[in-house]
Amino acid sequence: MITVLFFAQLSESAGLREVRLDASETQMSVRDLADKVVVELPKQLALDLFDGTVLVAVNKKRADWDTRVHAGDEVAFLPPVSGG
Amino acid sequence: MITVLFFAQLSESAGLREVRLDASETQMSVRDLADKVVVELPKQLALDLFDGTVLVAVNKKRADWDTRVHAGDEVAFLPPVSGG
Amino acid sequence: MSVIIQNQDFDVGLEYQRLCDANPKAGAVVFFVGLVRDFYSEPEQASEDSDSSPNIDYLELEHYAGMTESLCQETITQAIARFGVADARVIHRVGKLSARAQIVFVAVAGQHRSEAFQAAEFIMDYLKSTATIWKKEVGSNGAHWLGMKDKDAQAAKRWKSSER
Amino acid sequence: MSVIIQNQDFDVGLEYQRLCDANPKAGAVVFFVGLVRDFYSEPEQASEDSDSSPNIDYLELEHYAGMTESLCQETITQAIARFGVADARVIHRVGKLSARAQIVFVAVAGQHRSEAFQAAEFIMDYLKSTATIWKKEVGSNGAHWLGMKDKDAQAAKRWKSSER
Repeated sequence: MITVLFFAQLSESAGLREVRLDASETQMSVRDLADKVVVELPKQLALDLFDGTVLVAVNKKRADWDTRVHAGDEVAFLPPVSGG
Repeated sequence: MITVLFFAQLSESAGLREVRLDASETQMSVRDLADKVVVELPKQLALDLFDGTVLVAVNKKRADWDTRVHAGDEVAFLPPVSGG
Repeated sequence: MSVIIQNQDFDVGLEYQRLCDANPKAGAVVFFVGLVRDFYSEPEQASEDSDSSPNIDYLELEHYAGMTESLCQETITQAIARFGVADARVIHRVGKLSARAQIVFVAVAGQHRSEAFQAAEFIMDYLKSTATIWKKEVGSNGAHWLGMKDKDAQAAKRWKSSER
Repeated sequence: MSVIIQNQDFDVGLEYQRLCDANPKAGAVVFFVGLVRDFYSEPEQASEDSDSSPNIDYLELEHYAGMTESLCQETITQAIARFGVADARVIHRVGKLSARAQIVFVAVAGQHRSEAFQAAEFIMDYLKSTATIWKKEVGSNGAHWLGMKDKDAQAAKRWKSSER
């Protein structure tokens, strides 16, 4: 299983903050994962997720859309931050 | 009368913080005043006062060594500051 | 050196005292507090007419627990090394915060003021541009997630171009 | 906007609270506290060997009453105009201050952090280079009046060259 997390605007578009996915494919990138995830979720999520501003983290570390993900990983999609 | 004030190192060299001078000359500059003042005071004061680092104020406003002073004025000699 | 992400408020006087107590050799302490303003921060939500500008009721902040702490820790470590300061601390609140509430506290203690100022600014700039924290403004003109502002991206970038 | 020159200590938490209360629209507060360090600040008085460096017992600060206040007031007024901040305050202690005592407090409140940081640095740089305040270090290596350091003169000068 892979845990997928959405934050801020993305969690509102997805209608949820977290989803778990089967990770049977061993050659999956973050991008492949995102493609799979959006299918079952509201259309707005795909629009927001692929708008070019979203960063990704794998296991709480900055990664990129080509990073390979594996069973047990936690993958987070991060819209532009606004802390401080 | 003109009131002359010394601060910090200058007051230690002068052995006093304040001296009053007769202001009968009407065409006196701060420099003229300083020349008169040092005569009666310890030699160290002249060395410190004319070492090129001392600024002057007349009536609590920045002035320069050529500023004219008059009866009733308060003239202060200010060594390099070190507040903050 | 510490990073705290919490909903709870913080006491600036107390945090200042703690920092001083922990750094008896420091001659300079700089700190920054960010507060919730009661108006929308982006032009689309704000009104043109400033007299009747819509107010926000509260901010809702969320963050990526675990990742935020380690990003802030990294930032602090970098600031200490780069500016040669003695100590730096961050407290960032999350959750629902009403207008005028304190949001963030950054404090730096060091030998000299210039380095302490720079370290505090560096930490704030990085925190704004990299920490996994998001703000939602909720008020009379609706709810709106804030994205990183251009200004903050620029502020963070300047530390990259100026090698010291 | 206020300038206070006093011997009495100040309470940082209280001063922070006062500044916030007086500026309900401010989103950013920056402040600086300068503290008495327990060693000589100039190389002639300090020892080469840092382990056995001579300590100071106390600082003695004197100032030109009346002139200091108006110079600080001018500086604050300039900072507010130049950086567009809402409020700025200075408290500077004089008299006998022992090691670790608080010397100076500068606080700025404004809309944005960058301007608040700059205004606070500007005020500190001007205060160090122009306010009619003098420090004497008194300790195991004797008593010594400090003159303005080159570094502080440089720090003050940079505000002149960078027109904004």
